[in-house]
Amino acid sequence: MANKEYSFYPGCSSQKAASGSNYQTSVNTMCDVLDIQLNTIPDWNCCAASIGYAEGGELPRLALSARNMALSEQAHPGQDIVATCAACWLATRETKERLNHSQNLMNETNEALAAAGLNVKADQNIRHMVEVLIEDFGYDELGKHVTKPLNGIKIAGYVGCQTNRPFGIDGESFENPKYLDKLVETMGAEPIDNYDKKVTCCGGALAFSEPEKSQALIKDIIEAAYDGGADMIVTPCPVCQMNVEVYQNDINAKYKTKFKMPVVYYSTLMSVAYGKNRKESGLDGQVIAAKQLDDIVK
Amino acid sequence: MADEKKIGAYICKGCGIGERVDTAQMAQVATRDAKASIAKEHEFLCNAEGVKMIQDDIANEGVNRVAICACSRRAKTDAFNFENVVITRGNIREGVIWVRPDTDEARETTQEMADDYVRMAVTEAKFQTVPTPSTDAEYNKDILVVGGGVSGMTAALEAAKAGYPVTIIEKTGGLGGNAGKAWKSIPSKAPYADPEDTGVADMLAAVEANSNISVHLNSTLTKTSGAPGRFSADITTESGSTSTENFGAIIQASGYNEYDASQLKELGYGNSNVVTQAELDAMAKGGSIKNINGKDINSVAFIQCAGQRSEKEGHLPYCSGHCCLTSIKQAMYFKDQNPDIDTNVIYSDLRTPGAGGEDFYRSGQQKGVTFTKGTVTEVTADGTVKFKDMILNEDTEEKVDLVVLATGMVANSGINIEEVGQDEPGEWQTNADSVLNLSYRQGKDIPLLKNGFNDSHFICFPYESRRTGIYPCGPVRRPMDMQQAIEDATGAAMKAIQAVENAGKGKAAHPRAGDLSYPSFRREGCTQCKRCTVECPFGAIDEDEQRFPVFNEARCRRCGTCMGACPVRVISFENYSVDSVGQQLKNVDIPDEFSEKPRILILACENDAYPALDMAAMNKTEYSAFARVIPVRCLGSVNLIWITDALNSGYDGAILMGCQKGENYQCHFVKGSEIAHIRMSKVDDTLQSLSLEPERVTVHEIAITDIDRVPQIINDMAETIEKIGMSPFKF
Amino acid sequence: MTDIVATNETILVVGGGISGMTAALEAAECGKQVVLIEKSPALGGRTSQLYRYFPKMCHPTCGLEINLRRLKGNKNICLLTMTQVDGVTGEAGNYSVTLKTAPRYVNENCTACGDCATAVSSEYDDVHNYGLGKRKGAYLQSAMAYPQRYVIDPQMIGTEDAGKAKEACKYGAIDLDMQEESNTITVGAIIWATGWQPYDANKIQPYGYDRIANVITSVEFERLSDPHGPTGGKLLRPSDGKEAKKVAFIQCAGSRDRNYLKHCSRICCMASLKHTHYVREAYGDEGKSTIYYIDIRAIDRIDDFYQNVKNDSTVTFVKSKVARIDENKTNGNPVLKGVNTEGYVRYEDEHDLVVLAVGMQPSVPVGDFPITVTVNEHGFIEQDDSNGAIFAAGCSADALDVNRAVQSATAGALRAIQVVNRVAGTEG
Amino acid sequence: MSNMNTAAVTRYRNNFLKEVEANVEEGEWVKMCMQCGVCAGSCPLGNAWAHPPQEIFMMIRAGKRDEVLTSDSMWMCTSCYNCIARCPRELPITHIMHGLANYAHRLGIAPKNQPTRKFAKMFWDNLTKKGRVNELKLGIALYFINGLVDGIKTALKAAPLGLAMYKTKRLSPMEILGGHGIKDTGGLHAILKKAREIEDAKLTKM
Repeated sequence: MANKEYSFYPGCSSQKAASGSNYQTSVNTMCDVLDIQLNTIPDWNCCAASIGYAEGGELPRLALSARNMALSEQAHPGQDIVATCAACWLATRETKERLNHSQNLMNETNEALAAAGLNVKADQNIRHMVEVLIEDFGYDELGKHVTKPLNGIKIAGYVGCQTNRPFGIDGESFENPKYLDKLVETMGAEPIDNYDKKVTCCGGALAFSEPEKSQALIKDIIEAAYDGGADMIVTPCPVCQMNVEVYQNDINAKYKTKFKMPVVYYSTLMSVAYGKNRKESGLDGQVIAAKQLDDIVK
Repeated sequence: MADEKKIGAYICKGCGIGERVDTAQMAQVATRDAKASIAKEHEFLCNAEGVKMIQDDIANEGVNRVAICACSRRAKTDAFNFENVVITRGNIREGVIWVRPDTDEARETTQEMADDYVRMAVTEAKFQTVPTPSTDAEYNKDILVVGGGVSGMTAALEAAKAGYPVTIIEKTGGLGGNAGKAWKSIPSKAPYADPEDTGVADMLAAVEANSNISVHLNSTLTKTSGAPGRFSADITTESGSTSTENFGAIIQASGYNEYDASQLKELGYGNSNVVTQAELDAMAKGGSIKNINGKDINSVAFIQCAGQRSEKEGHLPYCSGHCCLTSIKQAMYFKDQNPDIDTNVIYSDLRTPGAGGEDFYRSGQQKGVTFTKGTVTEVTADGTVKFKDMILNEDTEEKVDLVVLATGMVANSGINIEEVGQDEPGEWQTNADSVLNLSYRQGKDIPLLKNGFNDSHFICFPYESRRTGIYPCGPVRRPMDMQQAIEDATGAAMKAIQAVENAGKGKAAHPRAGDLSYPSFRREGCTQCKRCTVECPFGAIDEDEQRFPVFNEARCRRCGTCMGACPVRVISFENYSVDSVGQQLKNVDIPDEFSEKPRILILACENDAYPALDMAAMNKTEYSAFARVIPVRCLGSVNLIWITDALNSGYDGAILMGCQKGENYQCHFVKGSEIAHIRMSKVDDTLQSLSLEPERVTVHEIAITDIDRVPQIINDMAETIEKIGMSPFKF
Repeated sequence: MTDIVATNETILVVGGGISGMTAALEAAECGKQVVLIEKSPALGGRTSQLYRYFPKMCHPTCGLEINLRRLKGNKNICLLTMTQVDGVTGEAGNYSVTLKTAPRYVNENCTACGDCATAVSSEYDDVHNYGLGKRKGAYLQSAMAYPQRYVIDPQMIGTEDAGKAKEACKYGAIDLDMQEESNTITVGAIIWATGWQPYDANKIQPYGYDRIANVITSVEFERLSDPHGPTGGKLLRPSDGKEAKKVAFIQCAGSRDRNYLKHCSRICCMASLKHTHYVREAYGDEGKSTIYYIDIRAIDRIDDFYQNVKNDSTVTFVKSKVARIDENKTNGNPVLKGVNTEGYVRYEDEHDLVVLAVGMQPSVPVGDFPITVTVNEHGFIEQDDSNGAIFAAGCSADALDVNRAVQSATAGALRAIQVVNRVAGTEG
Repeated sequence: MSNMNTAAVTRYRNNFLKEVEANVEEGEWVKMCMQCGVCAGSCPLGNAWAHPPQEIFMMIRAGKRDEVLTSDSMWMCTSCYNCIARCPRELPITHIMHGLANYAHRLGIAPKNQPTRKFAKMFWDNLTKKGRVNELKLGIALYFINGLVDGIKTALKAAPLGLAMYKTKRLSPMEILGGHGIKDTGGLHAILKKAREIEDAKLTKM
């Protein structure tokens, strides 16, 4: 019997050989240590992210998330849905709130779901993994499992947008959330103080369609991390991770910068601090290697 | 009380006084020089024991004048608070030891300072008596309310509720005023979402039902004379019949008139599809806003600040405060009956203050009222509103079925007495444009503040009107909506009741509330020059048939401006007179010319300059040992004789410290500081005649916060004297 | 024990700010018995922390001096400082009120000579200056403080300095064993005038009050301008004491905003307009003020004050709710980011100092008001018959400027008098 | 639906506002804006907006239907939610922007070559096909977003990135054949079809 158990919504990027697969690896590792059991929603589908709006419109978009919730209610009644991807979490939670808010939408959504013999109540909590860590475990508990404290590593806690707005983590401010920094501290590393790009947008989905614009944003995010003396950036969002990590060459080319800033997931940090190896921690997924972490797992 | 003056001087040694100055010598000065009957030192005068010592002397030794030589008159007032005796204070702590260095060189001059303040305190006590209330005081509980609108009815109902009979006079045929013509009003209660009933009907009913309120319709005031506690009012009906009634106090709720929109041709006023807010409310009340001359109304534009907040000729320079909320209310008139009617409010700053205001604004938006930040230039005959959209930054237009102009309030405050002088006694005539028709020498109505409103000048004292016992309230005082008018009228009723009660006891009104003294004059000395009448800021003084001043003490605010004005010095108060100050400065010891010890007389406004000196002392800011400070009620009470006496008796300089004058004057007696400046400009002649340098006398505008500037001014004068030399007039 | 004479013909006034003092004085000058309580050690309240008033630019302490003189000379008022209401029972015409009085540790023997303050070295945040400066553990709240009697900071009790203070006092005025006192009195009517507090600027996260030294509040700006304030009246910014010549004023900081206070606080626009005068007073043409606003609410006849500021070449108006403030790390200057909505102009403005025109939060105990009264969602007490003889005055009733607060207090006094007159059976 | 483009509007009258309220996601909030501009200042791509949100709301009130619907401003939304977090009037601005873009798209009057518009369609088709996103196909499709020649250029430029992702096992060529997907695609498509029907039925003609 696991310590804690949740209905799990992995999301597209976490799939095998997808952009966030290393995230999933480290999450699994982290959950083993904390004895968290994740019950994957059977046959879950994509949430359409925020970019789904243009073609999808309102109801079809809601229906996508509603389907996942319905499936979760069937398979894991009474369990909170936990997502690791900001977009997945946001889309699903937004859907829940919208449905709870308007009986009309609720009816229309169920009318649509009925086409596949499904029905949604939307009465469960939709939570992000970091919420679970902070609220159900707490920093002290998370700290207990640290075997290899990440001493001397300076880390910029990059929260990004969708993990932070419009819902965010309870008790944290939109402009200056502190939880990543606290988590970094808990793992024995050193958060850089007043990292004022910590909630700046990375361009999100526009990274593909408006590369110049989003890369301009990413540049500032990385620059500010360097200014703060950071060795690496940590983030709770696969979109942020991908955007901030993989375009550094393009940015260097365009802005004549020399960026080589590793961007890791909180779950990777934790796995490393929990004494897990390179692979388990998802470090092999780094396009830009996080040297200090590699040294620790060696 | 005993006429035989028995002065007790009590010298405190506490707070370091004992260590810094020779109190034994001060006690000696008190008896030997100043002729106090008793002089006692005490280690700690303000404690129970010290106070008891004084009490006992009053009880057993027949001491009836107490000179406390200790701390400032502003300190320890609870301790030094004795009944039925004159109390004066010699400021040895804040006035001497706290502003002087504790050095051997300084010791002598510091002692001289202390000795002088003892002389002054005892002398002041000698020339004061305990005030006894005027015998003219009358008690009349009846209150007159001028105007039967919401303000007037509220004032009447609230006063009556407190047990005071009220008479309302209303010039029209019915109560209700402007608000009575409105369909609904801005909400006064949470959730502030919808227009609410004006409540005027209920008010009317309540007034009629109240046995304590009598109403005169179609009536005006044709003559008002007397004073608080004994006002006499001629109430004349349209038909011309006049009745004279007596009142204790008056509330002026004469309200406002609608701005004359015919001056707004460019905004299309005159066209059938253009109305003012007031007109729209009247239409709504008549139930006729669905269509105008047969044409259905599907779109309405509200133009804010129409003829307001503008320097243009004929426009009102101010904001009427309620119009933004009123337009929202009126837009709801349409939206609530048919959401498909488009209503657009074109504004420059949307002003919906307070808790209710913002809620009502949101409610308006919720109902589909749209808001456009824009400047309207023209409304054409076909209802096209041409304006600049300030957000989209372009000139544009909207064609609507109806245009509503948010025009302003114009105070109905009667005549401007600055322009319309008063008729000579005997030739007095009713002025049809006047609201009060006061028989006062200073004019028939209350002085105006700005833009025709009767507001008080003071932020902390909105009811500090310039005619005692007469309180303006509602939109005659300042543009305001109904809710504010109700609050204001209730406050005015409070003040009227207070005026009644205090007048009955012969007590002064604010700001010297409770003061029983009042001006009296030596008839035989009076030259009937009328200067007192002219300069009295509160219109308290009339003239009798032989042209002698009549003081109407119930109208008097006890500032002493009349006393300062009197060239023959015949006006005085029991507790404040030409002597009570003049003798103090004369009793200061003036060392001879060669002693290099000049004397500087400082007459300081007791409300601002004197506290500033005290607070400078609390900071231990030093100033010249040659200064001798005398607090005065108001610079307006400063009589030139004090300055000439000072110069004649060898003072080397004199400084007058009053409040800021001019448009934003801070003098609570209105013109005191102003008048003093004018009077002092004449002092130069005196100085020349004595062949003294003009720099020896200066006048300053001091704020209570000038804790650093005040000592500086004193030291500057000391320097000046050092430069130009000592006065030759020392004997 | 303080002996308080009070009957059901007595009026209790809660709060000794300008509204409470006004209500108490107007009633007392009408011959009524009044008990006036104030939770701090001295009267004056919020206005005593202001440098100047709009629109006259006169000084609040001037009016305070008048009110204090009225009070000193009036035997109908019983004043209790450091006192709060602990409980109320009963109904109109007959309330029983429990008052709690915190120990001042200084008795009526105090002459305000200041020896105790000289004797102690321990310092604590100066609440009167919003913590911008320090004050001794034995202190006078301000130079205008009435009662003019020192206070021992409870934080100092039990320390060596407390003993030093006691020794230093020649007049046996310091009593370190003073305890909290509780009194229950009967009154006929209650005027609630507990005023307001500045909205907690830390909550307005985009403006970084908690992160950027040179972002301060409008009430703090008043203290900086006041000769009695922490800088002796000089406009020096917190981070480095540099002269703050280029100052930004941000309107609706915490007002008209569902994230903070939904209501409009009414005074903030006028306050900021007034503050541009402070900047001009300090630096003349070298001073530069910029006001970022949504609507300038200079209501009724004081609109001309706005017009005059508009004509001041050193003042700029930007119609914009500032989106975010960042700090220029090199010079500590706050950088304001946003859009001027009049014609869509994007800006990134650097200033020496930013002043947040913080909203007015009523100091009405929400939820746990000692007895049932109608409080609206904004926290103001609404006039309602069900409130019995409990009447709100000043900013307990609505967001008001000083002038309106005093009108409200005067009206409140009459409403209370109506009740006690009824009790006395004197109504005609 | 394109016949809806003929809707006539009068300046500062509410017919376009009403159209937006009826047909645009969260459109009923537009009227609540008080023109403070905090949204405009909060947008990370702010300077890319010809008309920031608050201005768009004013344009809607002013009845500037074509300017609004053909604008590419809304397409600049990165969904960062800054505007929502800061709006003093609680407007769900992000969603309104999405809603306006979607509405313009459905009416077929959104800017033709708006890259985000194209990408969004691609993304949707990609995810709805099998119920989950196929990053590789999406990527490839993306390269050819502006036609073959551009596509090859972009693809080559992006090659190293692809390679890096491949090396770190965060991208797999296998995806090209089948790849991830859900089992019940049939059910999903049925749901989406139904949802679309309901939504279209709701469209009010002005």
